[in-house]
Amino acid sequence: MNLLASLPLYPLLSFLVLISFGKRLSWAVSSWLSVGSMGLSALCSLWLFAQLSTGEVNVITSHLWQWFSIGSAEVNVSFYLDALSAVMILVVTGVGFLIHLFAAIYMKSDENFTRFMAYMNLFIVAMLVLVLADNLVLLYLGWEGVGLCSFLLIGFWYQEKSNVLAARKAFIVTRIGDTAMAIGLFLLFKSLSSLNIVEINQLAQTSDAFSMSLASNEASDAYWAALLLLGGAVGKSAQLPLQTWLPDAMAGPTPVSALIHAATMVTAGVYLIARMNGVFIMAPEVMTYVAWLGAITLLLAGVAALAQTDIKRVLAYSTMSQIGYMMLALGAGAWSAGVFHLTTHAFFKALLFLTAGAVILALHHQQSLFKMGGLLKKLPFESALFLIGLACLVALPGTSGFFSKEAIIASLWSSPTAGESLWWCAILGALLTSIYSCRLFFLAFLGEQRFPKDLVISDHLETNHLLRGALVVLALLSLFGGLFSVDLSTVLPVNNESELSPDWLHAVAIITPFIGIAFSWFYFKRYHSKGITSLAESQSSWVVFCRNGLGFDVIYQLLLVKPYCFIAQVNRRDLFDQLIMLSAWYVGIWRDVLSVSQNGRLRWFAGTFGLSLIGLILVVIL
Amino acid sequence: MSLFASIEGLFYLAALIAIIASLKVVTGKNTVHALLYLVISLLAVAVCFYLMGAPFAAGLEVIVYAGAILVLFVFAVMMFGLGVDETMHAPQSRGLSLWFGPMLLGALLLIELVFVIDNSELKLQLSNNVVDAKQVGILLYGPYLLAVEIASFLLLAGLVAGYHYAKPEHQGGRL
Amino acid sequence: MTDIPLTHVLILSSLLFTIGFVGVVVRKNTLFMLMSLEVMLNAVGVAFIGAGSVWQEADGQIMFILILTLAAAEVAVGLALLIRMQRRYRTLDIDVLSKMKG
Amino acid sequence: MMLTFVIFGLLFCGSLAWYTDNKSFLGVKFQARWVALVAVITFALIFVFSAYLSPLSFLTLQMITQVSWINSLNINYAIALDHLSITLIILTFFLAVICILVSWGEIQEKSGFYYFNLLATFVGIIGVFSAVDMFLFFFFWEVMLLPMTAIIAIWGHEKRYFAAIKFFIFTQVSSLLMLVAIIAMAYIHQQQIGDLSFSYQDWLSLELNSDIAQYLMLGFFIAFAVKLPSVPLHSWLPDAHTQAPTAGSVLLAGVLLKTGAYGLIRFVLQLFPQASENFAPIAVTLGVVSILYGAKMAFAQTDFKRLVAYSSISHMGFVMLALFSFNEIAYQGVIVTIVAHGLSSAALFSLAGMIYQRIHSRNLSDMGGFWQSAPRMGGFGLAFAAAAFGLPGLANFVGEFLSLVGAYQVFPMMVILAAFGLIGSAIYGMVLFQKTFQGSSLKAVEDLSCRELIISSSLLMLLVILGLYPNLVLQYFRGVIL
Amino acid sequence: MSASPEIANSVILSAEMFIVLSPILLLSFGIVLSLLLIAWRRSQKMISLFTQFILAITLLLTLHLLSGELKVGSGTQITTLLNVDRFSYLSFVLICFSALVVVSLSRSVLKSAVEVHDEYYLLILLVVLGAGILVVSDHFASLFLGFELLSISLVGLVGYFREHKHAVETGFKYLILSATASSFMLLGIAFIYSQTGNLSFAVSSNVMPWSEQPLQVFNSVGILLLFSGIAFKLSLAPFHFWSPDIYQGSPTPITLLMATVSKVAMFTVLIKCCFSQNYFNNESFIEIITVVALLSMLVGNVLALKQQNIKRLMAYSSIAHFGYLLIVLTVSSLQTLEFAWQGALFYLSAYLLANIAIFTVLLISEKNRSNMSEDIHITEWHGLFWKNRLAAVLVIFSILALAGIPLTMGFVGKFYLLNQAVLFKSWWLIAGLVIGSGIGLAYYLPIIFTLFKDDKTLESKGGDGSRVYLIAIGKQLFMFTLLISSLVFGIFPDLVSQFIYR
Repeated sequence: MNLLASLPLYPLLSFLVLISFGKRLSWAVSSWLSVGSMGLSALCSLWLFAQLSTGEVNVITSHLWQWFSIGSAEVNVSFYLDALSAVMILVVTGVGFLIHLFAAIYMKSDENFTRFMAYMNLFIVAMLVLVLADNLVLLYLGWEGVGLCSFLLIGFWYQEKSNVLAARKAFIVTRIGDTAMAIGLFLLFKSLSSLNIVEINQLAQTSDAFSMSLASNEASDAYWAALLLLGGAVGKSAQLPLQTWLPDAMAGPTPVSALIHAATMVTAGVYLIARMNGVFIMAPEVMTYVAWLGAITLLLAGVAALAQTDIKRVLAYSTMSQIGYMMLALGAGAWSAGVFHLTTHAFFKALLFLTAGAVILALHHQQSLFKMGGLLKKLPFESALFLIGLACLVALPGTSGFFSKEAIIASLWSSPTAGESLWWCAILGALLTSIYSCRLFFLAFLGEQRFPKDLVISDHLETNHLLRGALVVLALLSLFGGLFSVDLSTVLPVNNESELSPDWLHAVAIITPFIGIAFSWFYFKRYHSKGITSLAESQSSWVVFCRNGLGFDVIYQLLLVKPYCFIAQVNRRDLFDQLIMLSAWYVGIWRDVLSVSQNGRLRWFAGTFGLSLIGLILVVIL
Repeated sequence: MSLFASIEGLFYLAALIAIIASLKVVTGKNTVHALLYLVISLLAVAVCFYLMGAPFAAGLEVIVYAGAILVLFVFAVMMFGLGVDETMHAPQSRGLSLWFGPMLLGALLLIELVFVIDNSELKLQLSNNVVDAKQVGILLYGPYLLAVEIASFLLLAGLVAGYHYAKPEHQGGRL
Repeated sequence: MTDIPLTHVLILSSLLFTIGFVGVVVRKNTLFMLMSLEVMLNAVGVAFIGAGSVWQEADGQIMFILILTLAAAEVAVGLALLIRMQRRYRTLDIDVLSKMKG
Repeated sequence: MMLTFVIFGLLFCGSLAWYTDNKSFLGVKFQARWVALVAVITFALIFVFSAYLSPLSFLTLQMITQVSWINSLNINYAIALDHLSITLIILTFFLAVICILVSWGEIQEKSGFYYFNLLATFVGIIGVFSAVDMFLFFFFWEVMLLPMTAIIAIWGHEKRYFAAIKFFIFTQVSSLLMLVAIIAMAYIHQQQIGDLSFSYQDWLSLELNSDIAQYLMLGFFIAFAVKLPSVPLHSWLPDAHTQAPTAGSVLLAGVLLKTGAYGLIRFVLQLFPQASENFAPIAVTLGVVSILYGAKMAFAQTDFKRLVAYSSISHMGFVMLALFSFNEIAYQGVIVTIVAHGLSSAALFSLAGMIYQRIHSRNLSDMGGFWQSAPRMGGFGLAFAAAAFGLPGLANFVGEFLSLVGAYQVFPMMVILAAFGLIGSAIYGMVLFQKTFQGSSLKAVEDLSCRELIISSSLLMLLVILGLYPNLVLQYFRGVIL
Repeated sequence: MSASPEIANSVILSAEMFIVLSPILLLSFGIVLSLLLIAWRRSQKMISLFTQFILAITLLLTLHLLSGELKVGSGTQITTLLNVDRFSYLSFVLICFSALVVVSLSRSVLKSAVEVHDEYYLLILLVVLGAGILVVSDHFASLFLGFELLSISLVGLVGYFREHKHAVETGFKYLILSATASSFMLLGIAFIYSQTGNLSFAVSSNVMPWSEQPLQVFNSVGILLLFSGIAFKLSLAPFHFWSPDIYQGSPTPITLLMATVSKVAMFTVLIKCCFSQNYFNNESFIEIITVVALLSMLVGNVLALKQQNIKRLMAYSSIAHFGYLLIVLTVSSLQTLEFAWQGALFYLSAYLLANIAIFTVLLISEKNRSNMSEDIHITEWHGLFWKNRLAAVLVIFSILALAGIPLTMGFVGKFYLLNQAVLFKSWWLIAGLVIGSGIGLAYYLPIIFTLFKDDKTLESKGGDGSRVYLIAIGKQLFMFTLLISSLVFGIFPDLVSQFIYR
């Protein structure tokens, strides 16, 4: 049992203990268990990462047991660690640990605290399995596992109907993507007769039966496989058209939003595509789709974020758009840039969410931006942290976000699968990002406070140093995480860095955020002069439209959900059953008819005797 | 020779009589009249038998049927005191509607039977030499001996059953 | 040499038979039903005698005799039942006897 | 020999349970449930060990006992075993224990007769799984039906008579068709070989001309498709499941449906390979339709047990789909699906039973928020629902995955359609779980008792073990080519 | 055949004919004796005992003959009228057995009425005699005589309790209808005779009557008329209308008698007639058989649905069952005759046992009722299972046998029939059988369920429900034997079929 295999073990153990003892554990015990186990696995992953980065080994594997075998191909429960997954486990365990730490205090008062921590641990287990899986089936296991955990955690406060519905929505929407992915697996197995990730990536390059389409007009297996995998990725990481679940998912507790819906799970899609780069490279048109998908999501989410009133929803939409960036990068073939942005994004988005959580807690579960304001004086520490986070988000030079986003944008212009138009999209996205970030900050922290004066602000950060520590670490990571970027060239194909891209591009890219900031600065200045009243939620139809996620929900409601429910309701009493019962009814009718003939009249009987004889004689004659 | 003198003529005549008489039996209102018509039809059938060369059967027809069985009927009629006024009391099925269905039924049955008999081209003629009582007797007390015995049991059964139904209430004492 | 074809005999018998049958079906009076039964049996007798004389066999006549016995037995039982019915229902209407149905 | 002993021993113990219920001999007060439990466990152990220790290799059918029964028609009492039947019999025994445990408190009146019927049903099922003389097979096939119907009709819920009659008529009519096919096969054997024979092994050597084979195959297929059940012949199942007592539903879903699958594997596919090849497209379509239709209907239900019933229709659709794609992978998938569905549906039905005992209703609208008062039950409920919608790591996933992968090699489009069933199953699974355990808690129910805990945890344990290490079963089915 | 001298100077009955015929002779002798007995002293007990004695002796004698010389194959011809072979005596055994049961069961019924019942026993004996003559008859004359003997004495029996409210109605219906039927049958015989010139079943080799087309039609109509008479007795649809009324109206033992004795006898003679006249070569006859069989299966089963009166229900179900049985008439070749016989006899015995069992329980529950006069309904058996295990189990078994479920003889019987049908490729009949038994379950099962219903409702209604059944030990023993035998024969049908062959 080597170190790698033991990585998911600690959270698993703590999960089992927590779930089986439940409420009987005291807060201290359970929090120590969960957080401790997280810490342990974080240390393990650090150690493993160190082993890799020294460079004498670039792959660590551990084979546990054979799960089952599909024909000749074995499907094993075995883990595979290379640079890419190493980065991921670092993010997962590291950020996970911090968020656990935060959650242990944040959720302290909740009556189902142990259950919460158990779910968090379970999630980490599933996420690690997802990341470390050496074959797609095991990856699928992790994939579904994280889905289940996110379902459980979104619906953690299951007493409210809305949370329950949000949880259901999240699960089912992602499930749609998962199904596509499952079909992709079938296709991959059929054409490559293997499900091992490494083998697939090699075979995809070599076997031309896979990449070449049989007939010229129809698409190749690679095309379909990549497309289906993309479907899975889209579902998980909330890209168009399956993005609608993410904003609702904010119904869960804030640490959950931080861990699952910002840092780790939603980026699983990105990870998947990066993992299966072998397949995607074989299908350049799909790469283009990926890029465009990312771009569109990026813009739409940005627009939607502009109109949100709930602080967490703003962050949710910004997550979407950031993941859009990553997709854009992957589509453009800038694999390492995408992954890099993934890591940095994990840091600062976690920071943002946690700080937001702290703020919300401080205001006694007040999430509406328009009920905040002027928190700069009340909660200076949170404001500072939030500012750092936002700075990374808008990629101010020097922050980690800057490096990663620059890398992406730079790679777009001359990429064969992307191009100028996408580059402009990215720039526009950056602009949007800076605008909504500023809007968020101004509304929440500047201006007069718009919540009752007598509200006592319970500041946990002041009191609790652990909490503070966690946030500070995150802040530092997000500030300087950009400096050390990991060399992923061993696992990910490097695209020849384009020197032919004109250098004014960089200038533009760097300028853009400042333009946004400046614009919004003046914009909100106007508000200040006008005063509070006009700061109420604007009800103009456009804003409302954007606030409701650009109407995707409505469309799906109309096109999918309503019809399905309708059909279900219409055929409630099972058509086939009805038919069979109809025949029974028919027999019953006959019974009545015949029993009328049994009228007990002698003469009638004699008559029928003759009658039937006539009939039978006819049978004979004819 | 005129038609009537010939055997066939007589046969058809007798047949006609028999048919008409039985029609009257079926449609008759008055029981006694109906019985008399029945006698007539039986006699006519007896004539047919004779002409078909079965004198013994003809005799039996007259004696047993017209004689014995019909007398039973008459007794019954007497017993019920169904006199001439029976026309009023006895349940009749009046009206075309009640007759129509059965008539149609009968007509259909008849048509089918006649059709079958006609189309089957039985090229068989009755032969005129007589099968007399002697042959009948030999056969009856030869191979058909057991039949006679069984017939006696049949009569016994009829007797017992008839007795059981007709005997007055609570005959034969208690257990 | 007579030339009465068997066909005619059979037709005669079936005519008589049908008449009797119609009688059974149509008459409400039980007594008439019994009479119609007699007519039917008689008709069958005609058929047998005819067939017998075609084949020059006594079997036909013997069958007729047996039918005669049957008729006798039947009438005996029938009339006895008639008496019972008269005692019980004070009528000969057969349609009274339709209590059992369903 | 031992199998015969097990069969008749079980029957004997059944009547013993009936006779000795609530009587006390020499101070010991007998209770039918104890007698039944002990009997089942003992015979299960006997069977398992004798199968385990026997020198025979069960890769192919191994004749266990063969005694001449009806000489005039050359019918024998012939039972044989191979891995398939052994697996299914072991499953039967396990679920038998579960059944007895779930009806422990539920069945109060006429318990003696009840346990007699229960054991008689097991006898019939075991017979079905092991008989190789077709007359004997049919015999058991019908005998299995009688006590099952009795269980539904006597201890069932409000509309039990209707359900029982429906169940019986469906099975009876279809199995009569099968009987006709069986007889026809026997006479074909007489024409070809010269003597009348009802023995399965003899039939394997027959060569049939195609269209006759087609009809005969249909005769068998319908009977098994009704039992499986496959749309459109499924409609007995929801009623029977809903109206039956808990143990009845567990038995129906857990084992009785498997007899249909078993029949398809053993008889339809083996006796008429060519005919079923030709028939495959239709059968596969039926399978896919059942998957989707079952999922859809399950979503529409408001009755807990009815929902689960439709879900099992959907699951059996996977079996049909996989079987008729003639593919080793799919076949392994079928095996796992059979076992897994046996466990998971049994689990869900016993859960339904537990809830019914607490709130005396099967209606989902009367439930909700049970998690608050009964977290353990909620946990198990979640796990079982997850098993139903095929969460990886639980046995059902392995089955469905293998079936679909295997079938995809042959019928890609069909499988893609069938994959939508995964979404459907997620939907009804969510509805089932959330309507029962989440939302505002209407009434407080007490948490699982110790017995119920044993039932649920043993089922869950098996599901997880099979989900993570399916080779436990699969190792016996390597290289089986259909 | 003409009255030739060689008959005159040859002995009509030889010794071994006497031996072979002895059971029937004994029976008729017994009838005469019982007449004498009545003349000497009228006593209920004595006459009933004597009747049982006679029947038992006859039964034993028949069994002895069966175990002895009677082999499968063409039996011994006795004059031209009778022909005794193994199968006919096998069905005679069934007849005697059921008659014995009927006589021993009717005690309880007769007790209630106040008169001495000599006629009753006499008539029963006559019925059995008629049945015996039917099963051994080889000639249309004897067929007709047996038929009439059977019907006339049954007419006497069906309305036996004259005070009973349905007596006259039942008697009249049966009399008129059976007379009509027999006259139709006679017309048919006359047609056949007029055209073949031969009255005995054994078909005369010289004339194959249905050789040329037009004659075939004529002949087939004759056969049809003949068949209609027999079909009436067997209450096959569409000649079935009388049966429920008569079943309902007549005293229960007599209903049993009609359900068993007369039907078994009629069916046996039907088979004999058809087989020895090779009607199965006559496709229009096969057509008729198929039509009638299908009609009976469907009509009988459909009419029995929702039927509450047990007797009527049995009548309807018997319609269906004889519809099933007609399958054996569709034999394809002379070789398969014996198999057909076997199937028919097995099915008949299964049917017989089931009926006897059900009617026994029916009689018991009738006896335990307050008022005899009412017709007995299924609701009377409410929760019987929890009151009287034995009776209930017996009923369940018989009903399952009727429904043709394994473990019972009925299943094996149905199995034989299906064998035949498959062998002769009569797919229509198979379809009818399948559908029919499907419908049949819809009224058989509710009866069984009624037995299991716990009679809370009845108890609340008071009285009836909580009634305990008191059954004489003898009856219990009898019922137990029935149960065991039906079970054993159901599981080991060879015991029966080996006895049928030898």
